[in-house]
Amino acid sequence: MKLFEYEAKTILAKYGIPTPQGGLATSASQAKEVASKLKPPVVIKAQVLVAGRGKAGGILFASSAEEAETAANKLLNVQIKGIPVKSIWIEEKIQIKRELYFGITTDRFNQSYVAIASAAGGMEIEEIAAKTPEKVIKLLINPEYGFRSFHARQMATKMGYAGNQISELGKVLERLYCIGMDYDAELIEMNPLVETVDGKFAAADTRIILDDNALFRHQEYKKRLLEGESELSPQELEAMKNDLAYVKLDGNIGVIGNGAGLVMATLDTIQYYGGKPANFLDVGGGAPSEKTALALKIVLSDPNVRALFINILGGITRCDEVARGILEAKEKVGVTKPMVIRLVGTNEEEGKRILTNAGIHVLESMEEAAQRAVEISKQGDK
Amino acid sequence: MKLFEYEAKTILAKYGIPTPQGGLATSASQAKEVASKLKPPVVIKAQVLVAGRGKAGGILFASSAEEAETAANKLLNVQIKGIPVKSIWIEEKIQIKRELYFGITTDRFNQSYVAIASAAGGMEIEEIAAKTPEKVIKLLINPEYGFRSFHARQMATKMGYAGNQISELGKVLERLYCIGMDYDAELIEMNPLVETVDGKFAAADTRIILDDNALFRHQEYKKRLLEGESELSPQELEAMKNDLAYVKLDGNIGVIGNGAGLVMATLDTIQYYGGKPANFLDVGGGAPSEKTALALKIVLSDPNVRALFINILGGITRCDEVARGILEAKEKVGVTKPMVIRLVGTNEEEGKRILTNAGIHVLESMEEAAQRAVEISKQGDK
Amino acid sequence: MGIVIDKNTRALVQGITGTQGSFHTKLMLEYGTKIVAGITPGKGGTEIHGVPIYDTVEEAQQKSSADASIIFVPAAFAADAALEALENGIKKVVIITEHIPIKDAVGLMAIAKQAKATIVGPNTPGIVTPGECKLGIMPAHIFKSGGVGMVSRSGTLTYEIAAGLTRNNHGQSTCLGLGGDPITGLNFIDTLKMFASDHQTKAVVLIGEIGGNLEELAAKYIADQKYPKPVVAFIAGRSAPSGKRMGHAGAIVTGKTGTAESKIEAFRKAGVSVAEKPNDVSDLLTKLI
Amino acid sequence: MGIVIDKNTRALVQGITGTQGSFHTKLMLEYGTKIVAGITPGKGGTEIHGVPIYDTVEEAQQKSSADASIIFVPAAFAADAALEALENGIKKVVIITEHIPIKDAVGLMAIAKQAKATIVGPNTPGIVTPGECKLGIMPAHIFKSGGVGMVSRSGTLTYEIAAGLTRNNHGQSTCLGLGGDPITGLNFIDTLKMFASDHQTKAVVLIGEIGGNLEELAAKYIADQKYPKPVVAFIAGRSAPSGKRMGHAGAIVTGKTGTAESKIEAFRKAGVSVAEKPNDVSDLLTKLI
Repeated sequence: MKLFEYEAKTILAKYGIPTPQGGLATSASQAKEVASKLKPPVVIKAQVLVAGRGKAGGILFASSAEEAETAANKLLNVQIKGIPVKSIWIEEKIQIKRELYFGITTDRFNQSYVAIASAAGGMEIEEIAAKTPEKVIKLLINPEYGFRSFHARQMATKMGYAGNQISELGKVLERLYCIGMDYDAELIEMNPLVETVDGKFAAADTRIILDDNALFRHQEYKKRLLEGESELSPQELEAMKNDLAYVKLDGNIGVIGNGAGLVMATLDTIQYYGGKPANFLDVGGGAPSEKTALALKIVLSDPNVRALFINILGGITRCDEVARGILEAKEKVGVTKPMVIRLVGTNEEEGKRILTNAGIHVLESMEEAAQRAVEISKQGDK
Repeated sequence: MKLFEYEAKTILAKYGIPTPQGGLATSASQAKEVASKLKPPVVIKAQVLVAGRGKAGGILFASSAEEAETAANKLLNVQIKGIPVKSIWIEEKIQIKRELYFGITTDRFNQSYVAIASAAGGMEIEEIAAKTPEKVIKLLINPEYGFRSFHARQMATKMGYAGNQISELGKVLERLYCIGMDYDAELIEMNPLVETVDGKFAAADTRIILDDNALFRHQEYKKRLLEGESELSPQELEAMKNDLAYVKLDGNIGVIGNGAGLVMATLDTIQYYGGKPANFLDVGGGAPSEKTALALKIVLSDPNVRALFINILGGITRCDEVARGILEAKEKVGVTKPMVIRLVGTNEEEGKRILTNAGIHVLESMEEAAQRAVEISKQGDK
Repeated sequence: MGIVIDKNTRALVQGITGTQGSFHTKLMLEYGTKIVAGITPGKGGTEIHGVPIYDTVEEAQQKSSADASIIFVPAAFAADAALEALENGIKKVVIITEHIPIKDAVGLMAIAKQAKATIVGPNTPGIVTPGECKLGIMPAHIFKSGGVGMVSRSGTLTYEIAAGLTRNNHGQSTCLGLGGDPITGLNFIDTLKMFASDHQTKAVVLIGEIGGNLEELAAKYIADQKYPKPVVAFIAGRSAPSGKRMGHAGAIVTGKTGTAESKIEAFRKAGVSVAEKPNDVSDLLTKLI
Repeated sequence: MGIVIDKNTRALVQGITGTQGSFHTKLMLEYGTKIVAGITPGKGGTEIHGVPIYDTVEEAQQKSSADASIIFVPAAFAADAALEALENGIKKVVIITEHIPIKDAVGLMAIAKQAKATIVGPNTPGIVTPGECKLGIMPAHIFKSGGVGMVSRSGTLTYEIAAGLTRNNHGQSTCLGLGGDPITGLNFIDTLKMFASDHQTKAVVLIGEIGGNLEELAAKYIADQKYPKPVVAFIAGRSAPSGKRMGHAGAIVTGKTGTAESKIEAFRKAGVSVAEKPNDVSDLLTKLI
């Protein structure tokens, strides 16, 4: 779950990490009010959960409260990468001496968290790593005792700081780690983390992605995710609420399968045969019929879908349950799009019988089924 | 630092450990008010930081708000083991089926925390251990991952519980551990932890001793210790505020020394020669002259003191600094009691010179000095 | 033979009375797996499918002395259950549970490393040494004993490929699911090492997917070590967009890292045959052995 | 010779620019201790008493390759400093700092155990192998090289007794302060073991005090193992009341446990000579050797 910049900055401030003075606004007049309390010039930032917001015009500057109002008005009436801007964050523009990077994420191979810092910040860390790999400082975090103040000082030293700045910067890094752990962040970064002209450090921008699997420990954010704005489309949100993994894509073959790997491979196979998947949808293991029906409803709510490809390999999932779900959906949702169904595994015979009785043809080979789905999806093109 | 029962119970309740409904009162009328909101019968408990409060008459019972008022009035006008009762805690009397024990303390040999439980509670754990050692269940806590829910369930099982009670009791034990860690408790126990007649668990009484060395992480309690009521005498409090270790004893030879072991050995030597130490006072390492002066002031504030024995073995502590402190105290505090001074170690010559010049005799042998102090202390007896 | 588990493996089931735990205990018993005890706090003293249930692993171990455990308990408690197994001397732990928080998994793996224990999963279909022992939720009938070691980050995709292998008479030595989470107990390299020294294993099928760089590291390992057995790889997620989690917590392309292309290229460079489609794995294998 | 440290020991001083750190660095250098570097974050690049200062242990280790460290940093940061030393490969850490929270000490000791490192302290005067190396704050002139191993929970009391030994020509092999806290790195048994296998050590003086049961355990160890060298013990705190902390965090009688009587009795039962007064230690020693 991605946090909005204003949410992230509020957390940082709570932990004593300096951030620019600022406030949230949902209207231009409110933006003016917020700006009037700040020392100009100010920065006006669209609160949208997309990467590359700056380049997409989501960040404006103003040298007075009035200008801030105008800028806010502008932002509140545009879409950033297709996302309407519902709120903006107005903050004082800080006098930057140097842009740095610091973040904490997971290291799969070492099964641990890793702290990454760079004396060259302001761009994506991958970009920094590609351009100036020698400037990227990595430190594996021992889970037994975490990222300690001496680790933070080590990194500050390697970022080129000396004297009091070592401890000053160290404190900021250590606190970010604490936030990461306390909030179960799978990624937390300050980018840019800036050294100001007076030699202090502040998080000019920050990104926090919470571990979805740990949201049960962070109910306030879970609530916001389920009830408020988020980076999820309505379909993705409904899928999530029902424990379905759904990702919207830009093709026209709706895909439903069980198991993430199998569904990914299904998309790949569709693409291999020249088709374009409209989505990824994993019904998960052991899905009951209602879940299959709901999955169909979600996939069909995408107007681009021309054909449906259901690919089930029953392990825990029982083919007969899936078959019943399909019929249920056909009845309730009214499936008008052509369906290609591939159904093998546990209770395969019963599943096939149910569908065949209902006049639905079932295939056994995933490749054959994929080819068939691609064919159907292209029929309209001719 | 010992917490009052009401402080401890407030913490337990915050962590979801069931405790009897109750409230604090500092007057009899307030006690009546509190009791009127509770379901009778109620228990009225003197909030004093001494062990064995119950046996000393510090716990009374009442079956109505009026009776509670009377009982409160009684308690607020007595001393429990010499301590005046300033506040009382009134709580509902719970219907007890069984008294249990659970506590967490440190295990020095294993350098870890240890959880101790017993199906026989209600008396001191040492007493339980002495009477029914087979009923004491110990579990060393691995500092790397702490006391987990499965440990708690293990202990609940060994305490004789089965079915849902395992998890119910387990949760209570686990939460107590969390409190212990979060609050840096050197001892935390529920005694008795009770199984109620309806098969639930509640902390009927609880004791928390915070680690004095960790109080910098718990400023609210540090503040209460320094400013409010505590188990410390005024002298002990003043000593603590000034980083002096002082313990009041019941003899008549005031003792000041540097280093806990040396001061203890000094007391022992005094006792060996038939004398009675009035106190333990360790000025610590490297004490400047003001600190020595303050130490003298504290020791002399005890009216029982007939003689002073200052035993300094200078390592970090410089003998000349101690000598100056003694003169300073003599001037400011006005030392009227006879002093026996033993001064050896770093800058010994200079220290001796300072004192000798001021007409104070300095000895070199600790035993000789102790004997001399004992002699002086007995002069009044003849 | 095979790796991690064999016919002598004695296993506990933690969370044996839940829907999944109970269902799969039955299937594992039917497969011939020695399930010696089950754990469900509060249900101690009863039994299920003839397996005695205990409240704690400690009690179970006093009676059963198992050497492996399979965990079905809910995500919030699964890492705790695994620790309970480790603390009671169990050195092989299979965690079926999905959705375990990263922080819990990181903590668990550090302790497992110290205990020199093998963790399979979390979010894994488990592990099966066909004809000997199954500690997992995979359908039994698609496997048969043979010389192909399989290691995968996916469940059903593995079944898809395993079924294809079995159809084409490529039996399996052991099929092991690493798990679909970003933090798992074993990685590809660990498993490749085990297959390298397993006499039954003649070739390895490695099924990867987008996210992380464990496949790239495995490719490098294969090249650097001149891996002694033929390897066929399949990577799922060529069509996955960046920044989106494809079902598995671990299946996500971040910026330009973790793409299928990167992994496929790494394997090709290491001389590993990479299948275009799941069905092609069997054919590639036939060519190699 | 002696235990833990000797003339080859190369030490860091963490917190070298503080009042104590600086003062005792000078004294240790005068004693002949090889202080190869000092650490104070923010003071890197400067030097004190001719010792180069670094911001981090990591940097210091790149230049100095020390094998020991002595810590003078304030209590709130001392456990952290010790971890920094351990993580950078230092296996002998002396923690002078007093008032370290128990929780911090418990966490530190667990990690030290894994790292197979020796922690002396916290709240210790340190350790001295007379004539070879001093890592501590004890006055140098009271020690002389010889055959008596000393181990103690106290500082000045140890000086008192050591001075007495030296006066009576009982030189010391090594004098080690365990520390006055409830949780310390070494205990009496650990140290007795080391003295047992140190050729220089001919007899051991053990100085205990009230609190805990480490003395009782040591007595049991001496009896059970038929400890090969004569031991003289002194226990401080016979006159201490129950429930009061006597200066040291660890010096407290809890209920009936941790009393001087219990410890003295345990030693007597184990055949260890127990001195009545500090001055008697030397005489008892003379009788035994």
